[in-house]
Amino acid sequence: MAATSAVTSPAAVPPGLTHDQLIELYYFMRLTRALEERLVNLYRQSKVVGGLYRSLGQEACAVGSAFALRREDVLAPLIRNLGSMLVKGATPLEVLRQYMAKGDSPTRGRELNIHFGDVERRNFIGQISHLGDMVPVMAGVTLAFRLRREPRVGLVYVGDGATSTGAFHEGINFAAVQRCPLVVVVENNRYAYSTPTERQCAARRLADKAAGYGVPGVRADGNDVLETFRVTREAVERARAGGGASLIELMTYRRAGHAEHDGQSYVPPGELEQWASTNDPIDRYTAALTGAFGIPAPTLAAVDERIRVELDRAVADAEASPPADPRDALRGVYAEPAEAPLLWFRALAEAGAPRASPGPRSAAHA
Amino acid sequence: MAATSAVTSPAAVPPGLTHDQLIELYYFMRLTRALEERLVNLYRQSKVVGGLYRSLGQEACAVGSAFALRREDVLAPLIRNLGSMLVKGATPLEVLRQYMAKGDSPTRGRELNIHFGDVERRNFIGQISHLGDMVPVMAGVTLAFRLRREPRVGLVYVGDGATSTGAFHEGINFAAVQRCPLVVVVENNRYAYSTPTERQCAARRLADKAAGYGVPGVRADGNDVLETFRVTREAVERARAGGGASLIELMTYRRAGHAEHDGQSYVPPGELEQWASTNDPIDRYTAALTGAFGIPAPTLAAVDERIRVELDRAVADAEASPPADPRDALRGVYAEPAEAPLLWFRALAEAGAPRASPGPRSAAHA
Amino acid sequence: MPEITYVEAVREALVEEMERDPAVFCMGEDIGAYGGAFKATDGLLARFGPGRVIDTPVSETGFVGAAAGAAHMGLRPVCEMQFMDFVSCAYSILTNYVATARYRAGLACPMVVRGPAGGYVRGGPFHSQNPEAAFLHTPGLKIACPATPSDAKGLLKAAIRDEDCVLFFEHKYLYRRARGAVPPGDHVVPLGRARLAREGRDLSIVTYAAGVWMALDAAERLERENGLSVEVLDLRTLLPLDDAAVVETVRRTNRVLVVHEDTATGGVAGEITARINELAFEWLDAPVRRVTAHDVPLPYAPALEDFALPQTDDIVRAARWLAAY
Amino acid sequence: MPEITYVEAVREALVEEMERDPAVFCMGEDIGAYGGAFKATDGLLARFGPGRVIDTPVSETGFVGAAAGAAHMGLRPVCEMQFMDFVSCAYSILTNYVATARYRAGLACPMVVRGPAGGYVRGGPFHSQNPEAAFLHTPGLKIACPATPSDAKGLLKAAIRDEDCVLFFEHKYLYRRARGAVPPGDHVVPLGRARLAREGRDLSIVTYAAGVWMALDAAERLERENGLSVEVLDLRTLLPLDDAAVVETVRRTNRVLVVHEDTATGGVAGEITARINELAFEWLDAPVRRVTAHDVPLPYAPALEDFALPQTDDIVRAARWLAAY
Ligand SMILES: Cc1ncc(C[n+]2csc(CCOP(=O)(O)OP(=O)(O)O)c2C)c(N)n1
Ligand SMILES: Cc1ncc(C[n+]2csc(CCOP(=O)(O)OP(=O)(O)O)c2C)c(N)n1
Ligand SMILES: [Mg+2]
Ligand SMILES: [Mg+2]
Repeated sequence: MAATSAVTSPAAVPPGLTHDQLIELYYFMRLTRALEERLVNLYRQSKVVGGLYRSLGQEACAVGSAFALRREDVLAPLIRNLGSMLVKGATPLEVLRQYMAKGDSPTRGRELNIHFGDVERRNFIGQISHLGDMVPVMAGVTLAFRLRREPRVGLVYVGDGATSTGAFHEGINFAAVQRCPLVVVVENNRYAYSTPTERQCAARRLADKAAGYGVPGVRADGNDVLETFRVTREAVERARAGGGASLIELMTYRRAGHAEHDGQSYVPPGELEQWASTNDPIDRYTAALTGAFGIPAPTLAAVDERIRVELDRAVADAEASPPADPRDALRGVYAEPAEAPLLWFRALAEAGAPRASPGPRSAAHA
Repeated sequence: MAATSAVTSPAAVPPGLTHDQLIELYYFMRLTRALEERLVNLYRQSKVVGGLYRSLGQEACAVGSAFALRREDVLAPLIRNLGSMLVKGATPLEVLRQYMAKGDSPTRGRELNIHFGDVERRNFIGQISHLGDMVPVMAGVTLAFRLRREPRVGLVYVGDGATSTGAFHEGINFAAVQRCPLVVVVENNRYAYSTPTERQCAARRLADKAAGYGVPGVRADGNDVLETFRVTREAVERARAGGGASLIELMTYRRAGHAEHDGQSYVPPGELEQWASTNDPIDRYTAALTGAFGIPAPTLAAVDERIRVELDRAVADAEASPPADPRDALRGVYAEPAEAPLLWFRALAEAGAPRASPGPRSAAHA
Repeated sequence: MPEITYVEAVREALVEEMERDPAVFCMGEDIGAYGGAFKATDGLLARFGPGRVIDTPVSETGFVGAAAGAAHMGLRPVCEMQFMDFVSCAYSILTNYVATARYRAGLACPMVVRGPAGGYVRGGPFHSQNPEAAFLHTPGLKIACPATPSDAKGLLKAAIRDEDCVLFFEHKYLYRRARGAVPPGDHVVPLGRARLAREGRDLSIVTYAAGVWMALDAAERLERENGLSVEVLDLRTLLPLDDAAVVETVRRTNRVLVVHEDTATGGVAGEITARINELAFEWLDAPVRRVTAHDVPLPYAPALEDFALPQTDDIVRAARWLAAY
Repeated sequence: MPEITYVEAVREALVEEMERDPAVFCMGEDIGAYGGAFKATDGLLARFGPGRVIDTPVSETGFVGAAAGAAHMGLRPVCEMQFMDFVSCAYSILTNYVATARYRAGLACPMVVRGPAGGYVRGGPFHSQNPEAAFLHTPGLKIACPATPSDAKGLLKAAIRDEDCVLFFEHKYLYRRARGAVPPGDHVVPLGRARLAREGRDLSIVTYAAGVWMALDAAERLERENGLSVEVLDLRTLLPLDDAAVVETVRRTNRVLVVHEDTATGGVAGEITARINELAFEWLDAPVRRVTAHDVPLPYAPALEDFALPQTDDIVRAARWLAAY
């Protein structure tokens, strides 16, 4: 599959974006990429517990769309949407602690990678692995906004793969018929794990699903951060004005495999290289900023440097973070009782903790 | 909601329908209605065990579409599709025995109403209550046809309500992307139980869902048996020729409530009467037959009489059928073991059967 | 105290909780103008309007998921399954998203999923199910199964006020057949506490929902015909289980029959048996035995359904056996 | 006999059955060119072509339902769940449509749903589940949980040949860690028969899947450190359960520990305890006790996961307690 046409004319700057905001968009995309690069290093040092999922080449989708939200709007990210969480105020330190399973991570080590949220203050919500489920959940979040007449909007991401789930279907249909202020962003990065989009769905465009739910549907260039921002803001403000749900298909490309372990042998030769060289969202935006927008290169270099310093500190802090407290495993299943009972056989032990090498060790000598 | 425009020009007779086939279409629609009327009588006499579900006013949808299938094609009916099962060779006696929970009913009393099938000889398949599930099942039935290169087609019905299920979505998407020879007929009878279609789905037309799956989608007048036949045959033959799945929305109207107990108080005044008086599928077809097609009224009256005789016999036979054998309840959960174990407390009894008045009787004196 | 039916008790609980707390609202198929398949929500639309009584599409995952989202935002949704048989369609989002929300993400998810369960009504395999055991295995959920109008009302009120998700199994056989007094005022029955439905010395029947009525019938017959004194413990909630009440009855009678309408294998009785083994083995004079449905999908024809399901006679027979052990 | 890994055993079973019977085919997410998330289907696409190794959309209900339809038409589908955690997404169609097909409609539905289950791999709450208990309660399904490469191969072949639907839980911790000899030729292990993994006199551990290895480790330590002779019964299939083998071990040792990795409440151990009560109560010298995971969603951080899950040490401790009872 060929890359889409490369450079968008920067003439199409959305009105109302200040100089500082243009720089902020750059900052968040760069921060996303740089943070993931740090994670790759940590992963190679076996300091990441579990898999590492990247959004390399897709940073504009997450950052551009989340940038269209207000502080009070609620975001539901998926695994490729680290950038959107950073826009919403998630910190690199939180992300690093999550990936390293630290006891002071946002989920206290219960959940992995970027499966975390903060609905109290920063208005983003922790995803689960089961694809599609966040769509009905966000239909309900935004139903609450409509019922209470709050001028707030929700935004939920799904991948091309996740559009095949029944949960996606039931959720977007519910939002549509209930006129919930919800924007559903379908991030079409051409693959679901190893499965190309054309084996996921026979539709010409995933945006064509919108008509079946009676909501507006558009397709946009997800590697153009400003176009992404523009189409998302349109949908967000329509939702805020009472215009109900809509669907946006963002065209992009997953350059780094499903997760770090994925060798991507199923990708046709040359495809990755073509996208990297001709359609990198940060390259494209950098060119627009330093070109049409006349931002001097040193301004951007200063941003890069700021990110480097920020991440140095975050990595050091995360590495110094304590591991989880074992006994915490029992806390917080319910509001009441606050702690699950310690089972009898563990209570028999002097100390609660198991021995050094857990798991069914002998399996190796079957 | 207003009735759609009433009479279709009979000029649009599909090619290849013989005089006898025109009469057959009449026969099956009349048989459907007359059989359901018998069931209403039996229901009022408390001889039907459980609920009674009618297709009054929708007979053309089921009969016209099923008539487009060949004998070897497989049909998956829902509760409003009695007519399609009759076309496929289900007998009134079978239907009556089912509704009366007889031991010699097609499911030996395990399942109710028209939840039965015959995949071995007559190629229709027994539905379950959970809406939407038959779509993935039929995707698999037709996948088998494609994999084995058999020139067979499948047809599955869903209601307007069932299009909201995740199972519908996953099933039709699977069929579309796998190019299964499957025709999905959405029977839009304006209600799902008490819920009108516009509160089920915000789409302008349910046929608009087709584009989201990349399959052809049409809307047709489901109260015109010949138009229904024509559009279905087109989709069926496209599927048979390797053209993959498609979706047909048939516009009709559920005149008899969700089930016999449903008082339809939620229906706007006049709506039922308008459909009954101006858009009855049998009236319309009768007018076309005796008008443009020049079939003499006595020919049709003879069909009616034949049905009367047939149903008299079927009702008598069904009433004479034996009840189910209690012990049969344990048979056939698995191929192996062939019978579920009799539980110990029942084995303690002299006779296996429970006493006369089962259930938690005393509840009434709580 | 005035007598009301079980379904009226459900409706009263809904009305009172919606009056009390504007965050409470209802969602489900045909619950508005139609008032629900069993009329449990009859009159609610007229009283509270379409913003608090929402007819949904046929999308159990859709509206259960939406309930979770609304709950995160501070609302208290009550979802109706038209039949509890369809809660299977929301199985994944309930067990994966809802049940884990607090634990994995500190997300509050106060919501109720309620609806008619149970057989003895010729509903066939898809309108008679008792799916409670499928959820017993999911930490993060609570499960209530009331047997009486009083408990239907009191437990539903507790469920709506609970900070976590409660699956609320109403028994459709009992909806109009069970009639009884309900304490006036704000009658709340706490989750997790069993009810001693009948005191006895010789043998205990541990049960819930429709099983309670059969157990009481059986107890009466056993008393009359065999002079046996049978205790009946109505569990009322399955998650959390009232271990203390179970242990107490075992200690008193030393013989236990666990009765439920659901099939035997993998049913709730297994868990109860295990707990009795763990907590009161030394008090057992006989094995814990189960009276349950046979391990088949529930068939529709009366003769078949009656054969497959446990009956009062079965309990009587089993109890005699156990008493003589 | 050559030694192979557990995942190789799975692959061998698939290859041999696909060679043997042209009706057998595979469906699942990323099972084709990619060979599956754990490479269980590696090489199958090249060998059998895209008509028999089908990459599906992310639609567990869609392709499990499609498997049922294809099975009705005489094919023998084998569905892969990328992780068994996602079988919840097919819960309704499996328990309602597939499980009842034969009973309610005489429809044959020979199919297998297989995939990686289990923890000890830092997979977090959605890539570590043991969802077998959720299906134990459904007449019409069969459930297999092999512990060894030999059983993984032999049981999978039996499952594919079975006339009904078999849920096949492979343990991902064991995929590459368990290595062992597999009998040559057409090695089929019948469903429903347990395996005595170790003989003993003092105490029995009844378990399955990863629990078998921990039980064997514990048995060895108990022998060495306490001179206890511990029997280990590997159930291998949970539906049907091998009652005879369970009763036999109870009669031999009179003390039983049931061990599984899944959470306690509502887990499989409850059913096993109930059966032992029913079938061998008089042979018990001590209560049947359970060693299982704690009742929490499985957390991700190593310290938390290790705390929540049962460990070999736990079995040792519990066994000592039970032996001294
Ligand atoms: C219901 C469900 N089934 C299967 C999986 C396993 N899985 C994890 S990611 C993935 C592919 C997702 O593809 P897509 O939605 O396109 O998102 P992307 O990874 O491309 O961002 C799959 C199949 C899952 N998480 N949930
Ligand atoms: C998954 C599921 N949820 C709920 C129901 C209960 N139910 C039975 S019929 C029905 C309405 C169906 O409407 P529609 O699909 O339009 O079919 P119609 O009755 O109009 O033919 C509902 C909600 C069900 N059978 N399955
Ligand atoms: Mg993708
Ligand atoms: Mg309808």
